[in-house]
Amino acid sequence: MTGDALLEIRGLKVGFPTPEGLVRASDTVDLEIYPRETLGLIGETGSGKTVLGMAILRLLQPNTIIEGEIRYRGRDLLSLPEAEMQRVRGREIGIVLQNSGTSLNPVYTVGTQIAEAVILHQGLSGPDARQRAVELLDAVGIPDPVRMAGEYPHRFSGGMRERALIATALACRPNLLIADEPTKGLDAVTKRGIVDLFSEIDRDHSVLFITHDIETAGDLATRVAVMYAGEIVEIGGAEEVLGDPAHPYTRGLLASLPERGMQPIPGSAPSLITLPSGCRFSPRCGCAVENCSREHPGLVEVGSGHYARCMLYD
Amino acid sequence: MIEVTDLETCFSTGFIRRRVVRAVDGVSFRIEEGETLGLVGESGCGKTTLGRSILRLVEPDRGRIVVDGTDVTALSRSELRCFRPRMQMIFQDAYTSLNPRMRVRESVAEPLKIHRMGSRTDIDRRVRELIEEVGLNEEHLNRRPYELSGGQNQRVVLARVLALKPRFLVADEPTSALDVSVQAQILNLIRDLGHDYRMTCLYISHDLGVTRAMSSRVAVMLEGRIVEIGRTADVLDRPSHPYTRRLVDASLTGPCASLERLPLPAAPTTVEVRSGHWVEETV
Amino acid sequence: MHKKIVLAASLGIVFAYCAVALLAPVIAPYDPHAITGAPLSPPDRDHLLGTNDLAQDIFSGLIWGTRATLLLGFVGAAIAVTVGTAAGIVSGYYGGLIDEAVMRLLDVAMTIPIFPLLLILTTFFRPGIYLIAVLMGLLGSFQGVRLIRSQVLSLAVADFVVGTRALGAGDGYIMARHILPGVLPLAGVKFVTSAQHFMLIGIGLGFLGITDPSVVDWGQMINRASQNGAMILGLWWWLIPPGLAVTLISLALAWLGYACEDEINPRLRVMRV
Amino acid sequence: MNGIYLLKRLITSFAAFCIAVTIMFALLRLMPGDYITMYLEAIYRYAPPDVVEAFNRVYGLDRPILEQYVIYLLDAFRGNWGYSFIYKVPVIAVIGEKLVWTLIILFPATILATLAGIGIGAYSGWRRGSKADVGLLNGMIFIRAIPSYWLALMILIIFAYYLNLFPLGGYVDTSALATGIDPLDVANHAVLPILTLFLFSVTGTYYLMRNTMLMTAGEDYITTARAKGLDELTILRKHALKNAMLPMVTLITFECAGMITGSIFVETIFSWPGLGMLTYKALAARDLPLLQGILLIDTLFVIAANIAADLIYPLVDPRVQVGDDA
Repeated sequence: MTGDALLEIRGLKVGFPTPEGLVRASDTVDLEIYPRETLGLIGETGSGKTVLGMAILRLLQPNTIIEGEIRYRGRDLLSLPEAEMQRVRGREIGIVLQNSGTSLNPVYTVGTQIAEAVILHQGLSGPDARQRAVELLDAVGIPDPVRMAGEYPHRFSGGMRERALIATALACRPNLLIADEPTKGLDAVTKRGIVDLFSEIDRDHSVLFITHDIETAGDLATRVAVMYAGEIVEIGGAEEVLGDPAHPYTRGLLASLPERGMQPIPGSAPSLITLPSGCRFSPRCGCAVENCSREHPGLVEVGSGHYARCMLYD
Repeated sequence: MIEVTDLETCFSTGFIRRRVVRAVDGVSFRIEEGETLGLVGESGCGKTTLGRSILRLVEPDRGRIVVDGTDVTALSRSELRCFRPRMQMIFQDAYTSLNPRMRVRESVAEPLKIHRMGSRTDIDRRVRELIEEVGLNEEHLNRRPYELSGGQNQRVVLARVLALKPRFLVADEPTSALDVSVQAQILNLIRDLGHDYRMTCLYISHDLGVTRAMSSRVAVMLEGRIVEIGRTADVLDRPSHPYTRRLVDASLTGPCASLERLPLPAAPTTVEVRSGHWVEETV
Repeated sequence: MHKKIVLAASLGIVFAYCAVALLAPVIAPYDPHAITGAPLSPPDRDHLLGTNDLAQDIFSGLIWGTRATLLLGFVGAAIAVTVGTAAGIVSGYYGGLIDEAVMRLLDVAMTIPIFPLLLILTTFFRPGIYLIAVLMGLLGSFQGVRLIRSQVLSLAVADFVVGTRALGAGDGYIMARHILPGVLPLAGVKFVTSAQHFMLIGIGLGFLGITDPSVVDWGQMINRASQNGAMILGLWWWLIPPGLAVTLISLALAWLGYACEDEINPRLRVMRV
Repeated sequence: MNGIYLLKRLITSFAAFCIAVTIMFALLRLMPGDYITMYLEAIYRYAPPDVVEAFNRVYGLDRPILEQYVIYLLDAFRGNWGYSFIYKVPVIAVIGEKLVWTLIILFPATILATLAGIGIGAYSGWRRGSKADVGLLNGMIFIRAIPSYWLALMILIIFAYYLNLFPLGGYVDTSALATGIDPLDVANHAVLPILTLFLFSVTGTYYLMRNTMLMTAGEDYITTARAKGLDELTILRKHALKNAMLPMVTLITFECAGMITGSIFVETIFSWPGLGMLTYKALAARDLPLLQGILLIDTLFVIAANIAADLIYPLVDPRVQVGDDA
């Protein structure tokens, strides 16, 4: 299947230099996103999932160290000149950032902010772009879109802001939409609305849906990747990974849900500066054997298109 | 154990043109000894204000609160300070619940020092006991909040609160900022310690899964009012109020019927649909 | 690395000034008011920086002037910061009517231009140096109240403060143990920047002729030199040294203030990669 | 627009003005010796007792103090600010004349300093950590630390004395006695005072602009703008600058008040015949009515600046409606 991937990430390493040492936020990540699929990227705080999404569009701080390849339709995004990268952002790949509360500029109306991207990439005139903004707001389920397009972000509720951001990201009909925790911090009813929106919006593009919420990923994703301490530890079809998880971490994650018995994983996630040797999950793993803390496991195929990074399957 | 009658808390904004927001609007309920009542509702429905009003961290405007036989609303400021050890609260964000400049040791010892509970060596011994009770060890005593993870900080908060052996605990979404794998640790810890310390608990959450796991009874809050209250299984499996139904639907997977804003009656009446399961009538 | 050198240098300068102020009687070769030789003589071995039109030794004046400068700066800043911090904490912590009253008072106070008012008050009272310092401190405390109050406002509603109140702690305890330590770094920065500011103002007053006749101050020296043709006559030793002395201490305090601000607000930090 | 807020602002301003007047009234009353005696001595060099008494009667100085206070206050509002000891004309007339001269240097200096401070500060903050930023920052801290009177002296020495590019002071050449005032000549004299005031003011604007820019550059909406594919210059111009302008409005009003302080030193050193020079002269002669007038006019200046800021603020930030308490 390699040839037809829309986005192909190979050996991606992302590091932030800090006074305490190099934070390895993402370590040798391989990932493909295929046309018209929704890939759910599950991970907990500090697992490197947000960094991965930001790295694709090169939105990280300038002093970040990035290695590897990110191929979008055959072109390596990491080696594109900045001017060409600007044509990819928003037009080819759209992103919904975390923290919807602060991701809209408070001094411009929401309509203006959506129209901005349309004017830039599709060359529409001002009034046409505003018309398009209203249509987009309508499409993402904002009531009274004509009036709301003329309102400033502080008049929008949390859920409405999230919708407006999704509209901004979709404005130029990108081929890939990266959504970074669009349901974070929302209460159940609002969250439900956003999840429903994602399952309704037109299906011509691929979605990379980054979340810490296993149930949401299960609702939306066709395939699921699980990240732990900067690595992908399990990847495969959503039903396989969440229905019959292979990696002990994925299993632990599912078992710790209140609905599934609330069995916690002992310990806490390792620091990304001083990672444990061998398997990064081994210090918390119930199935760990002696070898786990010595050898670093690779991804092993455990089913059709279903891989896990665990010694159990060697 | 806890009896809240007709509680009302308003906020006013603006100095000259006052606008009054009634965050808690005539709430009454009881919590029996050793029981945990779950409180669910959307953000902004007034559940945090309700929790804080019961402890008089926000002054209620009207109503009566009886905790463990004492009318909290009638206490003077100094009486209230002496009574405070009996009722405690933990917050959503453990990191901001601890003074960033204080070491864990100081934070945990602080309640004991405020209430002069024992000599210096007694306090020191008690701090070490507490820190182990919440699953940390002496090494952590010299750390500061930013050197600990979210889960570890929430454990410190628990130790600090338990130092006073409270009879009543308000837990305001203590795990909503945590990852699921850590959330399960903290929830189990709260449940176990609540049992060990024989605490009565008001557990505030917007996550129905967590509420189901933590509480025996549940109250549903909407726009400052409790619209449904009863045993957890009754309320969440057979919701009677349309708003509760909407909450339950939203937390299920699969399609859900989205409801428009509910018209609320001006003078609500409450009916008992099953034994101990009360619902506010809708128009 | 560069930052540490600058920090060390500024601290060094401040300490050196303090030392000179303390040891003035030992270091200064002459009484700064005494007639010590020929007027307007250029620097030589007897008069390191020459003499002025009254034949006073300029080097000695410079040494003694350190005292007035530091006193004006540090006493003024101590008063301004103490008043500002206390009022800011009370106003921000209690909120409500107290806060409203303090804020309205500040609105009014900050509408009256401080420097002209200071000029009038000091002219009127024929001031001693302590009175000038106190007046500057009081009039300069308004901004501090605002600054500290806004920080206290966010601290007062922080979970750890509410939590401590829930433990049964009194207001006094919370303000002393949780609020004050939280605003101290900010108050420290304010102290350094205020000290700098007040030194400049104090010497400025001397320059305008408002001065305590019993002390030597650099402002008076600059004024005397510039009004009596030091520039036209090219008498650099008369005009330049006092100005350089103010500029140096001012610069040291400015750097110190900047370094402290940088420390407490990392978002302002300049990355040196 | 919220009328109540503006009303509040007006009340505050009114109170400030009254307090300024009250302070002066109290000082004049506390002053050792008799006001009229001193006044007459200042003007006529002697004060016959019967004339003093007559004056006291005419000016109501024999009436109860409260009544005097009310009269004094009313006079202050009517613009009757008394007579200057040294000029022997109404204070308001002296101030009116000198104000024009101060504005000639203050106005261009403020505009230039604001524009330059915003521009350089924005650039510096946006390119945080670059060589240009570090250089600019250090330079600005340096200039800011130099006392304004010293800066003025140095500029005078370098540009006027050694380089001989500009006149040493004053506002017109001596030839003006014969040929009348030539605007070009005045402009030539104004260059150095304007330059000094500019340097005095630009650092504050720069410093605040850089700080707000640093804050703004880290905001999520800037990343959103980048994610839309906007180029850096557009992001800086459209998204960052407008947001960073918000605190500027407040600063500029403060700056206006500060500039008057600065002008006292600058005008004294450059012998520029404006309000600052007037202040210096009034101080030297202990001309209290004149000093009072200067305090009042400065207060009015600040009041005007505050009201202007209140009106501008909502135009810059849609979240602020006039009436939100900051």
